[in-house]
Amino acid sequence: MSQHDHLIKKVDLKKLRPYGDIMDDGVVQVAFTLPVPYGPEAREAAIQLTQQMGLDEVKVATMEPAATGFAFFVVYGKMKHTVDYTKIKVVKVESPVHTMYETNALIKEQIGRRVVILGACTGYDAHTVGIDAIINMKGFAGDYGLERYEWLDARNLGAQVLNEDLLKLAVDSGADAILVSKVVTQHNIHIQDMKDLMDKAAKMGLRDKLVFVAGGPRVTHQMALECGFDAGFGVGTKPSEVASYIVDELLKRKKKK
Amino acid sequence: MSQHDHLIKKVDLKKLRPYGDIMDDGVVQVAFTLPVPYGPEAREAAIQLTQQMGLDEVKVATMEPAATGFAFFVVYGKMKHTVDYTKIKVVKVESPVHTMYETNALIKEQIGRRVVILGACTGYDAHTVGIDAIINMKGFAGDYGLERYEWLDARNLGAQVLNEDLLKLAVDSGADAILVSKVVTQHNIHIQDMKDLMDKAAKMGLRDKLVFVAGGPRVTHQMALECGFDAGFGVGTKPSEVASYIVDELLKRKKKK
Amino acid sequence: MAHLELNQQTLIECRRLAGQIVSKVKPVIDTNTSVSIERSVLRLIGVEGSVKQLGMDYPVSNFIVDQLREDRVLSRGALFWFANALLKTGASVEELTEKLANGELRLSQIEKAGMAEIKKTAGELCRKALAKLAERREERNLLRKSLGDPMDMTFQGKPLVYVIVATGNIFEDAIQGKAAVEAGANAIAVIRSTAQSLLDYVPEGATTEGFGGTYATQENFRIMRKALDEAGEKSGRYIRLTNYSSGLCMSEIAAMAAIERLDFLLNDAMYGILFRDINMKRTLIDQNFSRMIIAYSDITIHTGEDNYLTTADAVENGHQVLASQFINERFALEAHMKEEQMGLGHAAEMDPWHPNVLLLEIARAQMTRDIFPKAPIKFMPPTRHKVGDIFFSHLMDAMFNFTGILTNQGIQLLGMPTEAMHTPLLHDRWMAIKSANYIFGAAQDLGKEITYKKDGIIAKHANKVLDDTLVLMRKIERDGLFKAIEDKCFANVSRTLTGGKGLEGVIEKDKEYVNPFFELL
Amino acid sequence: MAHLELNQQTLIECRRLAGQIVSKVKPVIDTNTSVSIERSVLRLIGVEGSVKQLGMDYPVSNFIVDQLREDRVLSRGALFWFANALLKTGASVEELTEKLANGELRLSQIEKAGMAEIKKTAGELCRKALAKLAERREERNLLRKSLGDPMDMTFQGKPLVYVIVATGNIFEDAIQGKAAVEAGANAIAVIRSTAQSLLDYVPEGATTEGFGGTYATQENFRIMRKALDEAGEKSGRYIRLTNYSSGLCMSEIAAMAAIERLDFLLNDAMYGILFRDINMKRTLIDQNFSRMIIAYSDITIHTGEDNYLTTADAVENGHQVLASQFINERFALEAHMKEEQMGLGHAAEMDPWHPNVLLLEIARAQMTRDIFPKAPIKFMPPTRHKVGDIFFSHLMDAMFNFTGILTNQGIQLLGMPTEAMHTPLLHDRWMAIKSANYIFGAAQDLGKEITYKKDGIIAKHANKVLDDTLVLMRKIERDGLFKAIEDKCFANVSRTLTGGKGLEGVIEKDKEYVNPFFELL
Ligand code: B12
Ligand code: B12
Ligand SMILES: Cc1ncc(COP(=O)(O)O)c(C=O)c1O
Ligand SMILES: Cc1ncc(COP(=O)(O)O)c(C=O)c1O
Repeated sequence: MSQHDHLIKKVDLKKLRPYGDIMDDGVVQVAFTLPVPYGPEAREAAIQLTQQMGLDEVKVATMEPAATGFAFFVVYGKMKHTVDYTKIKVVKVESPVHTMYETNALIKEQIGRRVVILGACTGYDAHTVGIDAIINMKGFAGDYGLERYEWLDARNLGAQVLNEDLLKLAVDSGADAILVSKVVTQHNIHIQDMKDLMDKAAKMGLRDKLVFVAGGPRVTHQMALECGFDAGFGVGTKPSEVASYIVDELLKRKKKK
Repeated sequence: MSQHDHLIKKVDLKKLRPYGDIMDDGVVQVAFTLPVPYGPEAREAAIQLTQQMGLDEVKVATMEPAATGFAFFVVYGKMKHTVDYTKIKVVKVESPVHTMYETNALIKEQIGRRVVILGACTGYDAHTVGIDAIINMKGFAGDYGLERYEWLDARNLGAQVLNEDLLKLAVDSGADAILVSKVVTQHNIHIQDMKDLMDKAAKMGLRDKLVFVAGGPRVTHQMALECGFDAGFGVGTKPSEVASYIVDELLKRKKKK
Repeated sequence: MAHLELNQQTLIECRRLAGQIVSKVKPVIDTNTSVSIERSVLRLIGVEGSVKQLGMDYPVSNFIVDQLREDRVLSRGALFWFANALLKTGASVEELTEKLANGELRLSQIEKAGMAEIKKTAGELCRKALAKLAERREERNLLRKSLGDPMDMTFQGKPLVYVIVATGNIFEDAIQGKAAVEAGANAIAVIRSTAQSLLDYVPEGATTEGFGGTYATQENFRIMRKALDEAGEKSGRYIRLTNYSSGLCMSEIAAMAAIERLDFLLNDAMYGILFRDINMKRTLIDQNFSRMIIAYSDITIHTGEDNYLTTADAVENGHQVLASQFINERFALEAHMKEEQMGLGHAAEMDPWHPNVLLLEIARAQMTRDIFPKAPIKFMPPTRHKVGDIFFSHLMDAMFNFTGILTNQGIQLLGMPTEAMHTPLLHDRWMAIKSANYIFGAAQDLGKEITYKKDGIIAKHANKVLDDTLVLMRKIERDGLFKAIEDKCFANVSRTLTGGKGLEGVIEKDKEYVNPFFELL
Repeated sequence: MAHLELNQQTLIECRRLAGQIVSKVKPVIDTNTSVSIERSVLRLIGVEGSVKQLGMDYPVSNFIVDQLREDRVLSRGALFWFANALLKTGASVEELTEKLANGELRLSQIEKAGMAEIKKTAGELCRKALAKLAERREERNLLRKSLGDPMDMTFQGKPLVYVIVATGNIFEDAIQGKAAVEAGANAIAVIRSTAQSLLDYVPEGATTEGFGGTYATQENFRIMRKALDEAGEKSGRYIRLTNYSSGLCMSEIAAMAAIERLDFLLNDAMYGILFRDINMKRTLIDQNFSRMIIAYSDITIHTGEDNYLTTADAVENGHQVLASQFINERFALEAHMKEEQMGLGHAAEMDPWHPNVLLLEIARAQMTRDIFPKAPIKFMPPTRHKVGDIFFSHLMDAMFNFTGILTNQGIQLLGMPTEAMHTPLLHDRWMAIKSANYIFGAAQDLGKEITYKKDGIIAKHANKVLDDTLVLMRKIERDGLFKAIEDKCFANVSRTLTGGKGLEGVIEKDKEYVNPFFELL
């Protein structure tokens, strides 16, 4: 298509904008409910709000009487804002992902003993499926869980484990790493619980003795760091990623000493 | 529930905000595609753009690899912006809606002759279903079309009628009102066509001799006024609303004279 | 209607095994009571209100039962002591409650009357209590008749449209419940706040803060009941209200629900054990009493087998669900419930990308329908495999709705597009109901139009689940229910007989234990 | 597979009537040619390029045919004059084209050779042209074999996933077409810009602006073909490209498509008449020649009966669609097409709120499948009843996808959630494909699992449509096709024999008319 190159509009990464069906058209879909009755005034309020969001050429795809006194809107518009994609720096877990065999070999050769890992779903959170997926034998998406690793001693404590109990157990079992799963996020309860664990760990002098890893569908690495953890994993995490990270981090710490 | 009144949060119309599941929580759903590869940087770009839209507590519900080089996002956030609902004034078609019998009676008594109406889908627009719904006998949603009105002489010219032809026909037939349907809106072709009609009408000295009514799924009264029409009708319009408006407008003009 | 040809012998055998399994644990149920049962008894006879304790409103019923336990006399039953006190003080129930609450009296300290007298008074109290419950039950029947009952249609028509509210704030719940009714919902559940089930008391008063749900309190029940009655009046149909008779307060919530005319209760013989790590004995004892109240009050229960498919793969583990349904059915019969009251739970929780997944879901749904023909059946939506792509999630719910109408399920809890994100927003629920309205209408009579191939994928899957169930039931019967639970027979979760919360709240009944409800209900 | 029991006698009678209907208008087709046919002929033999006219690039083929018409000699056929000029000037096709374009020569002015010679040269030109077309056809066959052809699965497996792109900009179309292939699409249509069908010439070059679609130009065909070949290579399957052989340039677009190896063409014997107000005669003449090219090139057509259901209610007017399909089938056979090339069109356009609408849609879809067992059948999505609620719209498409897989449709054009708003955004298409992938997988073998009740709602609706069709076909046969169209027999639209655009482009063939393609194709 080279003879046409001048006709093809390329993405401007310095001024990145949403793509609808033409480069840089900025098309965005928005939906929300307003607590006012369905009608032309509600429609106008929806348009004005959408405009305030920085959308141009606002089109109300639909206004629906969701209930007496509530109007639901689907709106399309073209975003004026842009973001400089070239300037975006994201902190991410940087360790390479090893296979189970590689991770086992690394531990065997460079640590020489089984690495002890405790996992739990803390606070009142009873969503164990995520932590089970990481730890239990069966694993997740075809990737074996940590229990399957010969050179890991991974223990799944299940749900509703209190932070203090978890830390006590970690001390007792001489754990190298703690895995915390947080799924319920209402009122940011996950963040509170995560920070509380790290406060308690600090008080017990455990902060740097253990690798602290958090996970859950709304957990990001960034946010885990902000809560004082060493790493965070989100949606779709595979056990091998977690194992790789823990071992790499342990080796890094070992070298530092 | 009166003893609980103090516990119930009422809507603040001066600072109206979207409603998710608690009054004033401001929850908004946004979806768009960014023309960059799926990955943490794209995710961050999406978050930053959403924040620029004035959303707080941004949560990326999903990032999907829509294609190589394209990431699709569904994001939730809480809108900071508000709108003063008490200040919203919308221009709307204000005429009361009469039944077919009432409209017929009004014409019979106060005009005394059949009112001639021409309808067409103009330009290259071939979407006749809308104008058919308004004019043809059968009507729309159980409401009879204008052809059915004894005291209206409504003629449906169909699709792809050129503006000049429409105006010429209007003169020839001594029409009282012109109904224009615009459905295709790409590149705002509907607005161009509508303005062009009114320019031509003005040149022919017809502007005030006829009632000009526009309609279509993206037509609003406001926008029709801006194009120089007398009224505009959108999604779900019923024939009786249009008939009522035309007759009321004709009577108003009659009184003015 | 399309039906599956299922091996009737296997069904009979499964039910026989369920009878055996339940009768083996029946002694535990019969010889024990629990703090929850005793508190329920007090609530039923009219002990209301709260005391201040640790800075919060603590229910008087808890306060009284705690004292009896402290004084190590609870084994005779709260009613023994309460009836005795009434006899000896001549006070009314209200007066006595007042005096107990402010510390003027303490039940175990009051001089004892004769057993016959006590039993007589206790019996009277119970009969009066039941008369009140019967009144609420009849009130429901009247309203069902006067307004029209969407459930009457369930067996010929469409599944009952059922949604949850979970704002944490009962007043918003009321608003959203009403909104849902306008959109077409016929039943509303107020989801409980996370971990309320682990509280050994029921909070008091109207509440406006919760995590992932709203506290179940008697005042909240009232507020919501009133809101839904209003909505029902307006919409011209009887609207059902749901809460949770589950967790450590299983039986008292049944009592409160009966008093406040709730219609549906989540109530399962094993859910608390498996999913809240509540002690086995405690759960089995409580479920029995709660179900007796439920039976009397004509409440429909929803069992929790759907949850198994969130921790155990749904394609592989249909038999866990069915086995549990047979056991739940049996426990319910023991508590005098009618089959018509059994909203046995199951769910469409298979991986959406599994080949022919709709056929497998149809198989499971249809077999559930055919095996429990009189039970309303509660059909739960996809949740486990829901992801943040709300558009895709909405489709999964559409296919779930389709399965529901095709196989004639009774009560359809609608899935939400934002299941993987948050408890439903007002418009999430609105669009979910619109989906059900559309699909239930579009495919209304499809189930009557088709027949399934005899040896097809659907028939094979159903028969496989049934065969697997028989194997599982045999194991459970052989090892006993307690051991079976330890061996992860349900939901792939293991619990032990002495583990879990609330065992300390189980008390062996004295031979002088008094609780006429057991005879009257 | 589930099938419907349809009255075979009625089907035979309908097809007999279709034969009669078509043979009555055949004389019009046989005795006339059109400017479009003549331009196609020139394009096929290699007349390429454009001249500047009125400030734009005007195709040389148009320029030449315009001249011949001006000179009132077109009735002998462009090939007569062109072959003659080649003979007399000794120039190559390219050289002659060049000279005609720059005005050095004018065909009608050139001395005439003998008829036999002219016919011979013309015949050679045509044979060479056809050899080129055959090459492209074989190229397709090779690619289908080497890459794998999703269409081979159509009759056992899933409907072909088919989507549109319509950005107006061919380069964005290419990007989005490739994106769609990655998501799972197997065929891509580039929708044309509004009203291109009313242009009596085909624009030239790569285009980047359009209204509601992208101009169909030969260069655009090439760009898109290349993009999809690349995408096919990457994804390991042959990807089909669609455009529109419809409107005033019906036959030359067929020629261009054959040359650029397009795979699907929208092509209908009556669509232009009904929906673009193109003259009846013109349309019938053009469709015949275009289909001869199509037949030869092994292109699959898509007929436009789906459109009828946008103007005529779909619940009531299934018979209009079926009658038209019979007529389209007959016209196609006359043009030497095989049944396997006939993507007869229909659509799921019923009001989603009509009771049991899914049953009625299944009835129509299944009967279409059963009546045309060898035809791939093009199944179009809901559009007319689509509204701005994109979430609901997405559900309508889900049920449409379900109907498609259940009834084993051949080519499934996916519906878009934003149908009521705009031509599809990249992610609209992505989620539509995800929906089809999901539902086609989830319900893949459902059609094989069930049978329809003999006298059920589905069977009754199908038979009603069939009976109505017979009545309609009888009327059309009695009154003739032209009168039938005037009487709104299709799509509730009325057109007259002499009305509509393009009649001036119809020319009665001279007895010396030369066009060997008519014999060779
Ligand atoms: C299954 C489920 C349940 C089951 C849990 C069974 C069990 N034993 O786990 C049951 C039915 C018991 C349940 C109950 C409740 N649930 Co729930 N539940 C879900 C559901 C449907 C799926 C969660 C799941 O299993 N996902 C699958 C796993 C594999 O994914 P994952 O957890 O994200 O894990 C992956 C990654 O995040 C990561 N990961 C996770 N943890 C960790 C840890 C580490 C260290 C690492 C490295 C990685 C990692 O790796 C995993 C694999 O890739 C979600 C909705 C949804 N679809 O997400 C609601 C959901 C989480 N529940 C919710 C709620 C509100 C509840 C209740 C409070 C409802 C109620 N009031 O009764 C109760 C309370 C339970 C409690 N006390 O916590 C809400 C939470 C809302 C919010 N954002 O706060 C959700 C989102 C549903 C909703 N829309 O309302 N639930
Ligand atoms: C049916 C249809 C067609 C039919 C039209 C048949 C016919 N004779 O009308 C066919 C198949 C031919 C067609 C073709 C095309 N269509 Co079309 N079509 C539609 C469709 C599916 C429905 C429109 C409709 O009939 N709605 C039902 C009527 C009753 O609603 P309505 O028009 O809104 O009318 C109501 C009100 O608006 C109002 N009203 C309307 N007019 C008037 C006038 C007056 C005076 C008053 C008072 C009121 C009034 O009253 C009516 C009753 O309440 C829409 C998608 C959709 N669901 O909206 C696309 C759509 C309008 N089409 C579209 C396109 C792009 C095309 C094509 C250009 C595609 C192509 N490249 O081939 C062609 C070009 C046609 C042309 N030259 O204009 C786009 C337009 C995009 C845009 N916003 O610009 C849409 C939105 C589809 C899409 N998502 O791409 N189309
Ligand atoms: C039987 C049963 N009880 C209770 C619950 C809810 O949990 P909780 O008791 O913790 O509120 C569920 C949830 O699905 C359930 O199925
Ligand atoms: C047969 C046929 N031709 C053409 C079209 C498209 O219209 P146009 O020819 O105006 O591009 C359609 C649209 O659906 C169609 O079905």
